[in-house]
Amino acid sequence: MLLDFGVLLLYIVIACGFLTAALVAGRIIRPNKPYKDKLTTYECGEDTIGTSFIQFNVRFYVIALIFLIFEVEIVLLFPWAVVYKNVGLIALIEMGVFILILLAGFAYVWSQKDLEWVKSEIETEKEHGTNL
Amino acid sequence: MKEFIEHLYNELEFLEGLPFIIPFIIGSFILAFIIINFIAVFAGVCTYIERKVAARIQARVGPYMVGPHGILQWLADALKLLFKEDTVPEKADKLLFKLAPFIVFAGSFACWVALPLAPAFSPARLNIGILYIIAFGSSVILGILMAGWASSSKWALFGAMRSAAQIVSYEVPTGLTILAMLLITGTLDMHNTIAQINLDGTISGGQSQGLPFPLNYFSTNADNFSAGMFSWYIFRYPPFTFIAFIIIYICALAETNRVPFDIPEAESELVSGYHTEYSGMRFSFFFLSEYANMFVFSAIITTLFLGGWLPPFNITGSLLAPACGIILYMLVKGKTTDPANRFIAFCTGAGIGIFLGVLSGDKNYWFADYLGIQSLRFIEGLFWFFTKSFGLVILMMWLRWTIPRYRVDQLMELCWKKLTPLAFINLFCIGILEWLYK
Amino acid sequence: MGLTFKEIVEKVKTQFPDSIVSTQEEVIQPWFETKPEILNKVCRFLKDDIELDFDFCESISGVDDTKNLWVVYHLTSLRKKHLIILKTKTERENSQLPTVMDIWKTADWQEREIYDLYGIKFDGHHDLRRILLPEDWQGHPLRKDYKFPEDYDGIPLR
Amino acid sequence: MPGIKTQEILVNMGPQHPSTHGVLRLVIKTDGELVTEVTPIVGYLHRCAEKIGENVTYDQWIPYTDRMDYIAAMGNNLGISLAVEKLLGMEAPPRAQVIRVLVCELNRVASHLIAFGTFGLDVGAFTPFLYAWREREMILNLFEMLCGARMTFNYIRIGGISFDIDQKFIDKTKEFIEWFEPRIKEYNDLLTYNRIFVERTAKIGIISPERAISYGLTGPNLRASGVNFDVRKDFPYCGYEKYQFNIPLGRDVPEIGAVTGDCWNRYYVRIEEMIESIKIIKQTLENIPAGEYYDAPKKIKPKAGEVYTRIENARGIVGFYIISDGSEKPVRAKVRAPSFINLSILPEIGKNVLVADLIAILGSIDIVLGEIDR
Repeated sequence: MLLDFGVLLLYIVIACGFLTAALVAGRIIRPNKPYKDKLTTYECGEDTIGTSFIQFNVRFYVIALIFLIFEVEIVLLFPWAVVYKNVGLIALIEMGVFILILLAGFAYVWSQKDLEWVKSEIETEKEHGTNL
Repeated sequence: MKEFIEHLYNELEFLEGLPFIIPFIIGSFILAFIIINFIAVFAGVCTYIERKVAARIQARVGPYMVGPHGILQWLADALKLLFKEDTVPEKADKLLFKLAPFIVFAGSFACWVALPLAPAFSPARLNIGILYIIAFGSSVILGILMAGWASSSKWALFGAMRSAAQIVSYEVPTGLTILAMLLITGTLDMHNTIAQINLDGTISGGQSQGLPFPLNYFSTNADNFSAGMFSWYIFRYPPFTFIAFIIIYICALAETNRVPFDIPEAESELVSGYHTEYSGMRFSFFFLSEYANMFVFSAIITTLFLGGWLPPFNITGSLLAPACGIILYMLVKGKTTDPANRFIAFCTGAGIGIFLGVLSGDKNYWFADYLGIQSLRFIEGLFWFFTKSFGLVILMMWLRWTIPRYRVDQLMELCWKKLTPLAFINLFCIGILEWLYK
Repeated sequence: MGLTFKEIVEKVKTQFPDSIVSTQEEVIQPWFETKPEILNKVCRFLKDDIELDFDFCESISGVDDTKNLWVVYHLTSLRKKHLIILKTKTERENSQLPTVMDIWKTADWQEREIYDLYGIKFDGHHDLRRILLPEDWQGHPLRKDYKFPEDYDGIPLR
Repeated sequence: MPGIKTQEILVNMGPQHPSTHGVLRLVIKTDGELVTEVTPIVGYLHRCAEKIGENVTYDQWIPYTDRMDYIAAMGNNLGISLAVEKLLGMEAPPRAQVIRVLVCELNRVASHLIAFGTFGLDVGAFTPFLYAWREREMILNLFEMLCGARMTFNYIRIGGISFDIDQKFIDKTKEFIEWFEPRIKEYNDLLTYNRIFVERTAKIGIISPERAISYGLTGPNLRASGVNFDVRKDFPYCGYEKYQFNIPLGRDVPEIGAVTGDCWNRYYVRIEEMIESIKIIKQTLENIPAGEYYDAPKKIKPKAGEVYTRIENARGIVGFYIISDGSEKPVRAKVRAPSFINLSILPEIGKNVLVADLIAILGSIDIVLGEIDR
């Protein structure tokens, strides 16, 4: 089994090697004539306004947190799933409780509207009056 | 893979005296080399096929100039990319910018290690196979986020943020669905997942009851029955396994950034998303890994749901299918001129044929067994595995050229408010069923 | 069909007795001229009056007749299906007119265009910038006395 | 997450952007995905066509009008021709009138096809775009047959049209109609009622009728807001009063959740207008009067005076305001460009929407930069 993981390492090394080889081969044959305009970042043909290294919207952080909780949960469940057949009812009940606790958390997050993504403002009021 | 080299090691005399590790490393190295080139070619061919599929759908010809029917177009593209200047924006974080393609590509390439490509053959047989693939598949997010941030372009940043949020979110229903399937398979070893399916549809090792209701009738009655496609996990607990299949396929689309979930690289909004600033070879690695990822996800689905390398029906079935198809085709031929109707007739006939074939109870499951050539099994398995996985890839392409794109909030809503609860319910139901039928 | 030109002018006259400078009826499309000071009020009246109901400002055009600068408003009523042409005049130097942006939103860009090409300043316009030409362009090209520049930002134009 | 402020960034969307439909630049201020402010910057294609108009004769200006709305150029040709004809106090011969209607409606179909296709492209559906292109290609082939040009026609002239049509053209047009009519259903199946498409466009970018009128919107954009105003019906020209056709209006569609004046309605009004245009084309093909097709004075020298004419082009009302001083050249040649005025509503409805919605809204307004910048 350890050997098999060795193979995995080998694969990663080979993938990086393949990329390096392609880039080196490219470096030999491709042109390289950089100048100032070419090295600007793309912003639809206009000069960039400000920097793009900014504090991005916090919403993404919340999603990351929720994900983390769920992913850890799922990883914990993997061994359970494998032995599930041998353990039977006890496993089902145990995990049922475990998942329910997490689902309660999920419901809480949902009710706190942290799962809501930003949306366009929609004008719900419909103006009437013109009968054209 | 290991078994194969062991076999060689024992057979070949001139290797005697060498420690086993040396031929093993050399063998693995050669295989890795073959696979990496295969992926490169595969991704290239995929782009060609994608363009041809798109062209077919859009009533045009597609690439036509390089080689017959433009079949060498992908090679020309690759060469062109090799000759392209590689620009790194001045403001970019150069180290991260250059490192990102490596992580993305290595991540998707490393997933291939654990794929069970054929009976008794996968590059490395890992006992935690599926967990490993999920873990390494996720490393793509890291690369994308790096690429987007390092580019210092606002469009790339948008793309990267969207992509990270999207992939991360869809990991949850994917994980839950895989979990539900694990309850049935009872093993993380992807190789074992398929190998433990018996001819009659039961699972060895476990105490599974075998086939679902109408089919188990035959399996108990006939000794020589072979279940064909009904032994696949997708038919284990309908409809829950069907739902699981649909959930995971949707997630696969989202995780590989395909339409309708291609919002990280939404051309009409973000120009090109996280790889806006990349050019030449570096760009092509993102491209390459996208196609490699598509295949990896299709392969996971194939393994978990569609019986991996197993043939879909036994010998009689495979002969019955075209026979019935042709009979129905001939019947309809005189009555309609519309080729679409004829095609539908043929397909219906084939479908009936397949069903009859499955029920016919022929024990000859493998074509190789039928002929009595055991080594053919390897090639046949390889063929079926790639046919199924590639079918799913083609379906992804078909979807891409048919439907519009979701918006980012709808995408998140679909994931968190629809798929995740559904996946939970599904997990419960499968768990209960598995306990009941054990 | 809605009101005729005469009826419209009559209504405006009764509301604002001294607003109309002149009327032209013996042309293909009759029009009347109003004083710039009172333009905003006249327009407001044209829009708000139930019978006139000019809710749609179809087009605002600048005109240079070499003596004066004119602004021409082509107004239409979508409900009553009648139209009117309203003109107003300002001198070439220091040309200024009140904006009608608060009456018809469409005046926003159309007035900016006129400012850009004729140099007429609209009082009360919220964002009077050049719209079609670059910000640093010299002169207003649709004026009859406009001299075409030799170059722009060092780029020869001839 | 109310209360937590994050950094807002200014982003240039355009001029080199796939979905600004040309060289339009939108400076958007975004907070995450939300666009809080959008400022359109136009003028990249500006060549002061109105100044050119003052320096060339009436006839010579017609090709320049082609370059404004180059997607529906027939309408522009017709507008200037009608204006000068009115100044001259003449009318084109009946045969020319009918052919004018025919080509204008064909051009409207071609233009709406582009609107349909590019809107699909904006929301991520690539295939309808190429379908639209396929059908448009047939119309362009017809035009090429007619006058040799495919986009900038210079076909409708002062006093008539430049080339007569023949039986072959009529047959080909009928062939096209036969091909085209079933395609509408195909578009509806593929895009109009697609769940994702509807979710992307319904209830997005709603323009109320009052606002639409106040901003001077015209054409399908105005009608999608439920305002029944079409120059062809209300102030007919070229004998439009003789043809039977309806004015499609935007409406609430509760089954799919679309409301009057949203992106979906702006899109769907165009689809319906194509059907109506086909109706008109069929009627014109039925009876094309015999006789002259071109009848203009040798020298076009209208009396001093001024005239404002308008026609209903694919994107709305194209108005030509021509002032003549009795010479060969106009003193003032002003164009009321519908795209220019339609676009002016974008800062208003593009506020507080997602980037993806902004693209959808912009696509639904259907602008042509050639006309905006003139």
